[in-house]
Amino acid sequence: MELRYTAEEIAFRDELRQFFRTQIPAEIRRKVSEGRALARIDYVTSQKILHAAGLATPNWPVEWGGKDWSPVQRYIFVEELQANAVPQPLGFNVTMVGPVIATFGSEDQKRRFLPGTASLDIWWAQGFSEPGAGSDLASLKTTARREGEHFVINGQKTWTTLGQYADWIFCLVRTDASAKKQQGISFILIDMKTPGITVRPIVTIDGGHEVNEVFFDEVKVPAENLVGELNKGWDYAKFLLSNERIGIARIGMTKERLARVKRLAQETPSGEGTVWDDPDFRRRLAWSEIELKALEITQMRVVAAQRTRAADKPDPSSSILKIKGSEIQQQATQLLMDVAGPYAAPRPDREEDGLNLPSVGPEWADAAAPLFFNFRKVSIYGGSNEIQRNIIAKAFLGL
Amino acid sequence: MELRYTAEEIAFRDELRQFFRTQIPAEIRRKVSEGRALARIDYVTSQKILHAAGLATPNWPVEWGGKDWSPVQRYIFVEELQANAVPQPLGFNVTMVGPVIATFGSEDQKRRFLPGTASLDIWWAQGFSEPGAGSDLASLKTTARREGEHFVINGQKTWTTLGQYADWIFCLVRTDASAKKQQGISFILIDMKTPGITVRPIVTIDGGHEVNEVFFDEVKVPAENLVGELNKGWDYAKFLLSNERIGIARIGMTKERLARVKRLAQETPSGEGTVWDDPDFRRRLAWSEIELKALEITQMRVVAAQRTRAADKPDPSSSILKIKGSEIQQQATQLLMDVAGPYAAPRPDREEDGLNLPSVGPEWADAAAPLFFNFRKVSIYGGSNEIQRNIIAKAFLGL
Amino acid sequence: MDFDLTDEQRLLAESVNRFVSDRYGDFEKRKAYRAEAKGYAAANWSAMAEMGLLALPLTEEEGGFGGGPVETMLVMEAIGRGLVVEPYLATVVLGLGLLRGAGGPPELQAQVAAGEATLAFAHQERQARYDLHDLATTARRDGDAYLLDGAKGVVLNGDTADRIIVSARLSGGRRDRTGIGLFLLDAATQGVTRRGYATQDGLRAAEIVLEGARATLLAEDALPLVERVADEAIAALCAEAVGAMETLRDLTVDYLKTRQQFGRAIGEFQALQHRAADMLVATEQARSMAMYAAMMVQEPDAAARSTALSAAKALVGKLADQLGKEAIQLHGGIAMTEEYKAGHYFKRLSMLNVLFGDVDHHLRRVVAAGGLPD
Amino acid sequence: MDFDLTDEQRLLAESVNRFVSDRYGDFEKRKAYRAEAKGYAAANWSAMAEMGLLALPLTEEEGGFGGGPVETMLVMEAIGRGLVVEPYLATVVLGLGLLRGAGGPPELQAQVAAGEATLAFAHQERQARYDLHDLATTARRDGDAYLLDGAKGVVLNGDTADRIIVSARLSGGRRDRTGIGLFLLDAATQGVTRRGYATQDGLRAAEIVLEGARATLLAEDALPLVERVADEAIAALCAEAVGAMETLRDLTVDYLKTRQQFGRAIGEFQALQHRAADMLVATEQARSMAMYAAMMVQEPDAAARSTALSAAKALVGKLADQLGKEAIQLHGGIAMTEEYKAGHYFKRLSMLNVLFGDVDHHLRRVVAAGGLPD
Repeated sequence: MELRYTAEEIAFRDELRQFFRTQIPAEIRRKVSEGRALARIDYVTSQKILHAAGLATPNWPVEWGGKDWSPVQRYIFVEELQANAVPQPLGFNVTMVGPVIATFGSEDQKRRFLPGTASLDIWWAQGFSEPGAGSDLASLKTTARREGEHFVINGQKTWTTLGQYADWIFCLVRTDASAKKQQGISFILIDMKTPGITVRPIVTIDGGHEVNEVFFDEVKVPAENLVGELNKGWDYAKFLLSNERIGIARIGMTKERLARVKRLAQETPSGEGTVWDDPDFRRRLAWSEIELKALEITQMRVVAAQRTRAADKPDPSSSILKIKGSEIQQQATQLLMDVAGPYAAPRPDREEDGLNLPSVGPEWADAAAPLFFNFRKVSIYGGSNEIQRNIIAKAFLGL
Repeated sequence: MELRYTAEEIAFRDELRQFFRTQIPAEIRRKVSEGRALARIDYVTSQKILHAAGLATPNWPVEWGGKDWSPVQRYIFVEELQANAVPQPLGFNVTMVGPVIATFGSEDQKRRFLPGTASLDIWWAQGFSEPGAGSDLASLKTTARREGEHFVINGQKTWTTLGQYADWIFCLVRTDASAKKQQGISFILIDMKTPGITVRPIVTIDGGHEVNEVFFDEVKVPAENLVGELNKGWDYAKFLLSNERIGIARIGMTKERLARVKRLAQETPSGEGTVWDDPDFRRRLAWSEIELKALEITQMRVVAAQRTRAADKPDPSSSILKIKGSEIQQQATQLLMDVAGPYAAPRPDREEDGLNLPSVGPEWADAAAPLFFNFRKVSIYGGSNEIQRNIIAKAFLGL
Repeated sequence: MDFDLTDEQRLLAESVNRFVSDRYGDFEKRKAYRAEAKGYAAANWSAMAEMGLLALPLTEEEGGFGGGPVETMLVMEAIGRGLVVEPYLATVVLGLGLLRGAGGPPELQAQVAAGEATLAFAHQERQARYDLHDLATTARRDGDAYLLDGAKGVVLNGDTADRIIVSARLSGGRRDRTGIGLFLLDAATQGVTRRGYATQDGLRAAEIVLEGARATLLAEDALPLVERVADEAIAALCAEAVGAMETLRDLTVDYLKTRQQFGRAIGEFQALQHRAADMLVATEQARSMAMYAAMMVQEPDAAARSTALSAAKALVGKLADQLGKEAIQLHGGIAMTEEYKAGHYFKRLSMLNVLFGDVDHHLRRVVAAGGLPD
Repeated sequence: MDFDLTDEQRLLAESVNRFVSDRYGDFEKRKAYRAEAKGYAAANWSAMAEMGLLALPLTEEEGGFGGGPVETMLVMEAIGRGLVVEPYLATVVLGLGLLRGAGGPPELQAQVAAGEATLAFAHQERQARYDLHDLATTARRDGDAYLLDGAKGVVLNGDTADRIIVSARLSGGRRDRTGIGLFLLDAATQGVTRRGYATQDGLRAAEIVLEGARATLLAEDALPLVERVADEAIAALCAEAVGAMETLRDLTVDYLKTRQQFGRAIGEFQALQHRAADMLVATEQARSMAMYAAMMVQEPDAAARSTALSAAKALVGKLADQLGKEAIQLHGGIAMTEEYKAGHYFKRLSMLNVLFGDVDHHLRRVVAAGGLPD
C-alpha cells in the first residue's frame, strides 16, 4: 500500500504539467482559476492544443485517438488538468457522446462524428433534462415519431449547458409511448441547424448565461442518426453517466482554488494584519483542506480498484465523490467570498457594457460572489445530492 | 415590546431565588449542578421543602394547592428552579398525573391522591412506553380485561423512569382490542405493590439506573382506579403531554451548566494557561450561549403568547423548544467533557464499592462523560427530534 | 416582559406590509424599479415619505413617528419580505440616525423625512474590512469648514444620495479609536468623484474619491456615535434578514407542495420534510434574535450593547446562510435561474452577511468579550 | 500509487479478523474478559502472542513479522470492530514502539513478543493536557540508574503492566522541549504506587505516583522519539476508530431494517435513509484518512508527519463523534442501554477523542502549521 506515485508516474505527471503550463494560453488559465466564464473560443483553443498533442480523448479507444493509459495515469491527467486551471476537454464530446458513439454507434457514425468530436470541430450539447423531469430523468416527454426515413422530434429540453455554442445535440427521446418509463426511450443525434429548433438562454443567479432551453417543433432528423437500437437509449444513457467517475469530485480544481484562497487571504488586509491572521478563517480553511485530502484518497482508492473490478458495476464511490466533492467545492467558493469581505458586494458592469472600467475592489473580488452563487449548482446537477443519498441507501445499504 | 422583567417580576424572581438558595440543601444542589444521579431521599427532601412553602404544584388548580400565577411568573419559577440547580418537583406527579386527576378524575380520586401526589408521599411512575411502541405510542399492547369490580392487567411497560422508587404507576392500557389504534385505550392508576408486578432495572450507557422495565402478569386493579371514561385514555394522555411547554427546553439548567463550564475552563490548565485561553473552545461555547439566548427569547414569546391563545391548541413552539433545547443541552455536556480532556476517561468505582476513594482527576471530571452519554437521551425521549420534525412538517408546514 | 405590539406599532406594521405587497407582490415590478435612474422607484420613495416611514425616528413635534428600534424592525422586516430596493437603510437608519445623533441640521432632517433628500454613510475603506475605526481618510480645517481627502468604498446608495456623511480622521493614526470626526458633504461639491455600481443583490453602491472636498463638521470624537448607529443598522439588517428568510422558506415549502417527481409532490419525501422543518426552526430562532437585537440596541452600556448586537448578527448571519443554501438545494435547478424569485432572496441574504461584519467577525467579538452580557 | 495489500498482509488481516470474530462475536464474552483479574482475558493475550501479533514490529530475524504501519492498521481496525480489551495499543504500539525506538533491551522485547511481559507508557500529567513535552516529573541520577519523582495519570493499562516506560525531565523547565528522558521502570519497584481503574469505555488505566522510583535510562533527549511513537499511536487509533465506526454503522443499518414503527421498518423512512447514507460517507472518509495516517507516519520530515497525523486525528475524531451520535439517535432508546452493543461502540469512539489530543487540539496544530503538507 503506497500513496506516493512511482518514479514513472511522477515523470508522467511532470511532463503533463510542463505541457499544460507552457502550451495553454495563460489568459485562459487565469479565467479558469478565477472561476470566470470562458468564451467559446477559449474552449476551442484549449481543446485543439490538447488534441494536437493527442491529449483530448485519452479515455477513447486507441483506434479513435485514445490512450492505453492505466487508471492511475488517467487520474493524474485529470488532476493535472484541473490543478493547472486548464479547461477540461468538453465533457459532452469526450466523456459523453464520444464513448457512446465509439461503443454503440455504427461504423458510419464513428467515421462521421468521432474526429470532429475529438477536435471540437463539432460542439455537442446534451439533451437529457426536461422541465418536468429533473431528478426523475426517465419521465421525459420529448417524442420522436417515425415518418419514413426520418424521426420527427417534438418537445423541450432544458438546462442545456453551453447549448448556445452547440453544433449538434444528443438527445433522449421517447420512441414508444406505450412502454414502461425507462423503456421506449431512444438516443438520437440532432443537427442544431435543423429547422424547428429554438434555443432560449436561461440566465442564472450569478448573471451568467451557461444554460439554455431547447425547443423542438416538428424537427426532422434522418433515421440514420439513431444511435444503437431503437428503445435502448436508457442503457446508453446509463453507460454514459457511469462512464466517468474520475474527476467528478474535481479535487484538482478545488486544490488549486484553496491554494489561491490562501494566497489571497495573505494579501487581503484585515485589522493590523491580513485575513490569513484570523484563526477562525484558517480553521475553516484547514477543515476544507483536510476533508479534501480524505476525499482525494477516497478517489485514489476508487482509481486503484478500477484495475480489479468491472467498469459497469455500480459503486457507492461515485455517490460519495459527488456528495463530498460538491460540498468541498462549495466551501472553497464560500471561503473565497469571505476573503473578499465587503468587496464581494460590488457587481460592476465591466464586460457587458464594454467600458473596460477598472475593478471596484481587488481585481479578483468581483468574481467571488458570482462563483459562490453559481456553485450552488454542483450539489443539484448530475443527480442531486439527495438522489445520491437515495442511491447509497438503496443500492449499498439495502434500505 | 420589552424583554426585561418588570419591577414586580424581578421582586418575584429574587424572592424565589433567595428561597431556593437558602432552603434547599447545598449538597442536593451540588449533585444537580454536576449532573450526578439523585437518591430518592434527595427528591423527597427537596419537594417537601417546596411543598411546605406552597411551591410544589403552582400549575395545579388553586383549590388543590396551585397558584394563580401569570404565565410569566410560572416561567420565572421554572427558570429559577433550574438556574439554581434545584431538583424540579417530580414531573410524573406534578405536571403529569396530578393535572390529569385534577381535571378528569373523580372527586374521590382527587381527595385520595392529590395531597400525597403534591407532597411526594406518593411517588408516581409513568407507564406509557412499551418495547414495541417507542415513537409509535398508540400501538401499545398492554391489556386491561374487565373482571367484575376489577381490571386485570397483562403486558409490559418500559423506559419507566425512576420506577424503582414508585409507589403507584399511571398506565395507558388497551381496554378495547377491536377499536382503532388510538381508541380503545384507557388511563388507569395501579398500586406498585399489587401482586404480579415485576420491576427490572435497565442500566444505561452512563452506568446509571434511571429507567426500568415493568411487567404486569394478571395484575388485579380495582375498577375505581380508572381515570375518567373507559377508552378515553388517549385524550387524557394528549392533555398530559401537551400540558407543560414551559421548561421543556431546560434553558435555566443549560445556562447554569454553561456558566459552570466557563468557570471550570478557567480553572483547568492547558499549555501556558487554561482551557479558557483556547479560542476554538471559546468559539464553541459562544455559539452555545448565543443559540441558547435565541431559544430563551423563543420560549419567552411562547410564554407571552399563552395569555392570548387557547392552551390546548397545538403549537410548533413545543417542537422547536424540544429540538433546539435538546441540541444545546447536549452541546453543554460535550463542552464539559472537552474541558475534562484526558480526565474524562477515568471511571473509578467510587460509590459502588463504598471505598470513598478520592477522585482520579479533578473532582467534577469523572461525572462529565457519564453526563454526556446520558444526555443523548434528551433528543430521543418525549417524542424524538425526528418525531418533532414530522410534527412541524405536517401540522405547521402542511407537508 | 412583554411581546405585544402597541396599537400604533400594529398599524405601522399593517401599512408597511400592505405597501410592500402592493408594490413588490409582482416580482417583475422590482426589475422595473431597479431600471429607474437611481436604481429604485422614485414613486415608491415618495409613497414611503407620505406614509411617514422616512420620518420614523423624528419626534411627533418634528412631524415624525417617534419610532425606535421596534418600529425600525417592523419596517425592515417588511423590506426583507419584498426585497425592497429603496434606500431606507442608507437614508433613514444610517443617515438620519447619524444626523440625529450628531444634532445635525433640523432642516435637512425635515427634507429627508419629506423624501426631498437622500443620505448615504461613507465609512468603508479598502484596508478597513469590518473595522469602523480603521480610517485613512483625513479632514483638515479650512476656515469654518473641513477639507476631506481619501477614498471610501461600497457606500450603500452612495451613487445617488444628495448628502453624504463621511467618517474621517481629524488626528491620530489609522487604527486609533480617537480623533475620528463625522462630516456632512454635499454630493455635488467639488472634489467628490463617485463611481456607482450595482451590487450582487441588485441594490446600488458607490466608490467615492475625496480630493479636498469641502464638508461641515457634524461631530468630533464620533466613534461612539458611529458604533451605535452601526449597531442600529445591524439590528435593522437582522430584521430584514428575518423577513427575507420567512418569505424564502414559504416559497420553498410551496414549491415542495407543487413540484412533482417520481409521481408525487416532492414535499411528500420525508428527508425534504425534515429539512423544511429545520427551516422553520431557523426562522423562529432568527426572529427571536432579531427581537433581541432590537431591544439591546437601546442598552446604555456600549460594551454590552455591542456584544449583544454582534451575537445577533453572528447567529442571524449563520442561520440566513444555512436557510438560503437549503432553499436553493430543495428547489433544485429552478432556483438557480435569474427569472425565479428564490435566488434573489438567497443573494440578498448572502450579501447581508458582508455588510457591517460577517459571521466570523462578530463571533470573534463575542468571544473577545468573554460571552454574552447577562 | 498502490492500495493493494501484499499476500502476507492479507493473511494477517484474515487471521486477526477471525480471531476477533471468534473471541468477540458474542458480546457477552467481552463482559467476562473485563471481569478477569487484569481487566482483559489472559487466554486472548496468549493467543495473540501465538499468532505473532505481539511480535508484529520485530524483524523476521528477531522472530517477528517485520510489520509496519499498514500491518498495525489491519490489526487495530479489527480491534476496533470487536472492541477488543486486550492491551495491544499500550504494549505493542506504544511500549514496543518506544523500546525499539530507544534501542531498549532485546530480551524484554522478546518477552513482550512472547506474551510474557506487558508494557505501559506513562506520559500524561495533570497539568499537561495533550502536550507531550509538558512534564513536571523529574529524573535524577543515582549511580547507574535514575530516581524518578512525580505523578502520571491515565496510563493506559498501567494498572497491570509489568514494565512502565516513563517520560521524565532530566533538565530544563516544565514546558521545555529539550531535557526530556525516557526511562524503563519495573512496576514492582519500590517507590511506585499505582491506582488502577476502569475507563468510561470499559478499558483500564492507572494513576501512578513515583517517589524516588529506580529506573534505567532508555533515551536522552527523547521528545522526538516520544512524538513519533505518539503519532504511530494516533495512526493506530484512527484505524481502530474506522473498525468501530463501520461496525456501529452496520449495526445501525441492521436495526433500521428490523425495527418496526407505524407499521413498517423505520429504515423505510427517507429521512433516516439519508442519515444512514451520510454514515456510509463518513466511514469511507475516515477510512481514507486512516490510510493517510498509516502512510504519513513513516514520513521522514517530522514536522510534515506531525501535521498530517494531526489532520487525520482531527477528521477521524470529528467523523467518529458525528457517526457515534447519529448511531445512538437512529437506534433510539435501545442504544442507551448497557446491554446493547451500540452504546459501547459510541463510548469507545468518544474516548478515542480524548486520547493523544482531541479534535480542537489537533486542528489547532494543522492551523499553526499553515495547512497540510504537500
